[in-house]
Amino acid sequence: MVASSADTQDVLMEIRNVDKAFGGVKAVDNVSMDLRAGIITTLVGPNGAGKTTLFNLITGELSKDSGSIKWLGNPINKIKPFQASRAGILRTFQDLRLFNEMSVEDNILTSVENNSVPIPLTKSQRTARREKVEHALNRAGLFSKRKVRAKDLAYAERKFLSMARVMATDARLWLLDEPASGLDPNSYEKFLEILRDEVKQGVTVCIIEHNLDIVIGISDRIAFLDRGKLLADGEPQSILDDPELRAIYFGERT
Amino acid sequence: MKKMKNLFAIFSVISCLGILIPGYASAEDHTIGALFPLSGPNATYGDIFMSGSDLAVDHINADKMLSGPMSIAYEDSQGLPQPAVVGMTKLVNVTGVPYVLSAFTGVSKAISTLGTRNKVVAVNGGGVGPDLAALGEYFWNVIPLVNLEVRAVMPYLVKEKGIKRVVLIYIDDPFGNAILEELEATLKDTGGELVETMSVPTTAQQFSGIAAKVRAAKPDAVYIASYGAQQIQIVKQLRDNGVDQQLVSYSGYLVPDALALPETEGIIATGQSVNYNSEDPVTKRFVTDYTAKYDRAPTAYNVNYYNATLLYAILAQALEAEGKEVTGANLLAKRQEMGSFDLVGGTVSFESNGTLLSPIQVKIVKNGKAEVVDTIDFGK
Amino acid sequence: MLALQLTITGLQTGALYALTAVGFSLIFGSTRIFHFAHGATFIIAAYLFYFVNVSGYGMILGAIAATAGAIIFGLLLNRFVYVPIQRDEGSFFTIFVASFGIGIVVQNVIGMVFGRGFVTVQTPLSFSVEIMEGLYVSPLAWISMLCAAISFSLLWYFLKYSQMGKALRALSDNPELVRVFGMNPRFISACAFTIGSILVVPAAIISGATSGLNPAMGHHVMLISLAATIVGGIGSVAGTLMAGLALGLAESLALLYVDSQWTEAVTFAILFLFIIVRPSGLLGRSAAH
Amino acid sequence: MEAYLLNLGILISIYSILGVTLNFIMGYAGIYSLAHAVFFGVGAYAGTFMAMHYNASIFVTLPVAMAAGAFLSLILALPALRVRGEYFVAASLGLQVLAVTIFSEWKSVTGGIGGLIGIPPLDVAGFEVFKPSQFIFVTVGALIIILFIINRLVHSSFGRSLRAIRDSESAAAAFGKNVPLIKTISVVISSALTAVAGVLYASYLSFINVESFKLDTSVLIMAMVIIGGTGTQSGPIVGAALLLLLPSLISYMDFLPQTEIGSIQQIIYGLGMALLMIYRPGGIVGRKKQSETGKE
Repeated sequence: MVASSADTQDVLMEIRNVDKAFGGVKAVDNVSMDLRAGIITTLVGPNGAGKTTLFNLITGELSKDSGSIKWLGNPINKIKPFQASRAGILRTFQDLRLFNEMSVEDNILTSVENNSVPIPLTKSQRTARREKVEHALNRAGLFSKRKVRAKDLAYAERKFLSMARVMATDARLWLLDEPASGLDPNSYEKFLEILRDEVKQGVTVCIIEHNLDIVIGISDRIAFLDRGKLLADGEPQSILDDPELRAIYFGERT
Repeated sequence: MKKMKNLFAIFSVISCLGILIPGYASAEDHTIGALFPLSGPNATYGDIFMSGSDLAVDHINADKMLSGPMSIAYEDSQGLPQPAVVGMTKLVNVTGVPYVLSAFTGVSKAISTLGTRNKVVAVNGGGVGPDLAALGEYFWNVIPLVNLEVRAVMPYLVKEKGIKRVVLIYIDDPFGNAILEELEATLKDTGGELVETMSVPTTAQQFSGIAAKVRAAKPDAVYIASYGAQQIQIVKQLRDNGVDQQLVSYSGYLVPDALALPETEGIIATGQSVNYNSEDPVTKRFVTDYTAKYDRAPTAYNVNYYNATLLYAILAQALEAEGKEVTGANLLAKRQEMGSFDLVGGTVSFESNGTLLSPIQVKIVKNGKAEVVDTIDFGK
Repeated sequence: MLALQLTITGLQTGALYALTAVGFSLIFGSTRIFHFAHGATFIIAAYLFYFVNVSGYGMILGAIAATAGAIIFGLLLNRFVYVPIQRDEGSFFTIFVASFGIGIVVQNVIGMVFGRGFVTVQTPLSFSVEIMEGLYVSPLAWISMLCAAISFSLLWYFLKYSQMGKALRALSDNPELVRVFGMNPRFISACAFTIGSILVVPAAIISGATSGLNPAMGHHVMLISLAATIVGGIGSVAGTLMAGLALGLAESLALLYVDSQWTEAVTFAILFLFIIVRPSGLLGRSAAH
Repeated sequence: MEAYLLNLGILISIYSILGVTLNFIMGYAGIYSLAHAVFFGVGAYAGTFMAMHYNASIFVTLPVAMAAGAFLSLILALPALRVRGEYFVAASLGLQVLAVTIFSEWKSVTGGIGGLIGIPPLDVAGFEVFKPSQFIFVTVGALIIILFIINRLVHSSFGRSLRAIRDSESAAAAFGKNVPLIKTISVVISSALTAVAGVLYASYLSFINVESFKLDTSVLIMAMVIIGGTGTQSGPIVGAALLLLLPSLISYMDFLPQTEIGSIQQIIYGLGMALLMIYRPGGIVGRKKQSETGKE
């Protein structure tokens, strides 16, 4: 990956002093970081570090205890998930949350549409929509399975469908929650390829990932979380070489 | 492919329809309908009503009064208006009867529109709501309505028993509300006072709270207007919960289930007076055969539905003799033309509003039997 | 005085509500099975007791038969209806519908066997005694409260100290634990059904003597149990107990202000408000998604 | 014979409307309502009120009934937005019980348990329709129009949004679905169309009372949808037809005692519900059990 100097990139999202506690436990503890345009930022850290919670706070799935988040310069502290989506922030789920009873095609179609009121579309709108869906189907290699119910897909196909739902949209920021976990080597090569292509076309990605090979392969920047705290945020190499962080990551706590 | 399957499913359902057509009575058969509570908490009344109407059918067929055998198509009303309307629709549109036996105030009111619209006579021998007198000329009553019962018992209570303060527990339906109105009016006239009224929903069966409110009202007597299993529960739970005042009820209370209850002892209830000792052949035959067939003495309800059924046969016989068709309209015309009828209890005639008048008895329950203490004859 | 009388009546009713509701709550909390046929368990127990008693075998045998019947029904239902549905990861609604269907079947079978009218267990214990001026309490009221107290003490002891009790409690707190607990989940759910069904029995027997029985009352019992479970907080036995008592009291005390046809509405207005305002109930964990 | 079929046909089409409208929220939006009879009742009472006091024209009664149903359905939408699953079932049960109490007690409008008698016939553009042979055209026509509306909705983006919400509410929200708004709209549409069935029913029987709108009716409608097939187009209609034919089928069997027919019918459909859930949760028309089509 060509690592252009990340520090000079535009900041898409500004996260400042965000806190979230469940009961007495701080899941996210005073986290401040930036998500920069056009790069892949990877969130790493042991289980329970607060990575998914951070996603939930960004999209409004959970409400922050304190702190602020700005998107394209505007505060989005009270945003609701559907508004986040319409503002261009999309996410996937670790447990996928596909629309299981619906066909692959409808899964993607639904993700593209975001009107609530039943109003018919114009012809040009419909054409544009179809093109997006077909593009996503082809990229995810699901075109031949487009009529199959999501629940009847194989595991890897389900992962790709989860990606395809995001790909078909115009979102600027993708928050991907372990999108590659459990994929066989072939599939994740394909996955990396898709991801790189999309970033080239201007998408910004924030990804939660455990597999260090993938992390090294795709990251432009790494943020390291542990027990809710952001321990480090910087160039991949500097993070991965830090012996203290390695120790935490591999469970050798001191 | 899936569309085909769906079509097939719908088609198979529709084709089922063809198989399910019930059998039809042939032209000479005489079928009348009946809407009785055959299931539900009031099913006990259905048995009582049927025993009267069935005996009448036995007698009519044995006497060959009509050109063909007579039968009754029973539909289950559950004592509730809605199933009754469904049953009535079936009797009118499908079975095509000219004459329907009805029971219960709510049921009778509900079906009366269908009766009038389709010119089918409905005859009530069980419901006693005063509104039943005003349901149009196709609706007849062979039972005195409860306003008479309330008018009979209240003066008795006030004068003979020195009762002033009355509490009413009534079922929240047309019958109960009718009693409420009647009691308010009658008590004002007789110098008593309705100190508290408590309505209960038709499905209620827990009355200890009601009993507490009754005690708090400190009445001289409690009037209970409900039916079936519920009124038995009310009486039992009132007694269980320290209400020892005089209990009063109406004709609907004196059914075997209630009389069997120890708590019923001492209750005062009214009822239609039937002269079982009348020497006329109709009454004698009824009393003898009823006692033989069912091994118990007949009650007013048995008489009423026997009479209602017999009335049809008398009218239809007269119409057949004239070569007229037995339709609801002709039955009505014939009744108005004939005027009086020999039924159980003697010769009776209808009021202009289609209601029979009958004397009312005030009874008190002693040792599980209702003893007559007073008879009031409004007719004379 | 009327208020005091209604309070006592309410406590008696509430004690019985609490017993049935806690049974349901325990089953629902620990197995996540929406056991709507819990009302059917109630009428089976009640009618068995009534039948054995009327047949002249006495109350003790009646109680044994009722208990056995309730347990067997609960276990059979679990084994032959819920387990097969759960095996296919049926949604809560699939289980609910099946359970509802069974409830309808039981109600009508009982109706065909014993008649659809009311039946009452005759006992002198239902006759009230004036314990002070204008305050009447029947021995059954004391028996209801005593039964409830004893049952809940035993239940509390069981949940607190026995291995199985701890497992059930842990499951109520966190249904996900079923996978990690290391006990056979089938066995745990069978236990939950046994205990839940037993809890119904005293309420069923006492109701037979106080308000009489009819086959349709299972519905009402179930609705009250459901209301108490939710108002109390799903997964909280103590919350359900309190809610059951509170609903009984509310139903009785409502008579001070409204006619009796409104009392059921009072119960369900409380339920409706709780679901909208505080879905987690009095003592439950968070329920809103 | 003809009258019998017409009567059955009218009732089946009215109950099919109820099934189709319930299926819309239950099968597509995952809103498992046990209060469907409430909106059936609201439509019946509102339509009857207009017909008896103002104007019996269906161009008056239907819009008023639909508006009343739509407006009151917001009360059902309220818990639907807050909670799901068991909680919503309980909330809808609560609403059903409350509504029955109000239907019984608001006697000036509903007539209580005594009901409203003498409801005027349908007035379709000055033409009075009450004979079954004419009425069936109205009910079947209404069913077809409602099927058409629902079908269009289900196959539009709105229908996809509904199904998405049913399958995963959080994912639907994450993809821009305004979940509360969509749920509210679906409940409002369903209830408004349900009210149409109420108007037709009241006018056909010329009598209504609270008994037609109790929990039993909600359960019956639910059973029709489930037995026919939740989330399928023809399922609710097949279910309605089957359950309404059941009594006729049973009364054809002479050996069964007449007084037990009601019970036997209920036992059959209760058992049907339980067995279907075990062996074929998708209903008669629906898909087979998932395990047979292959799981992950």
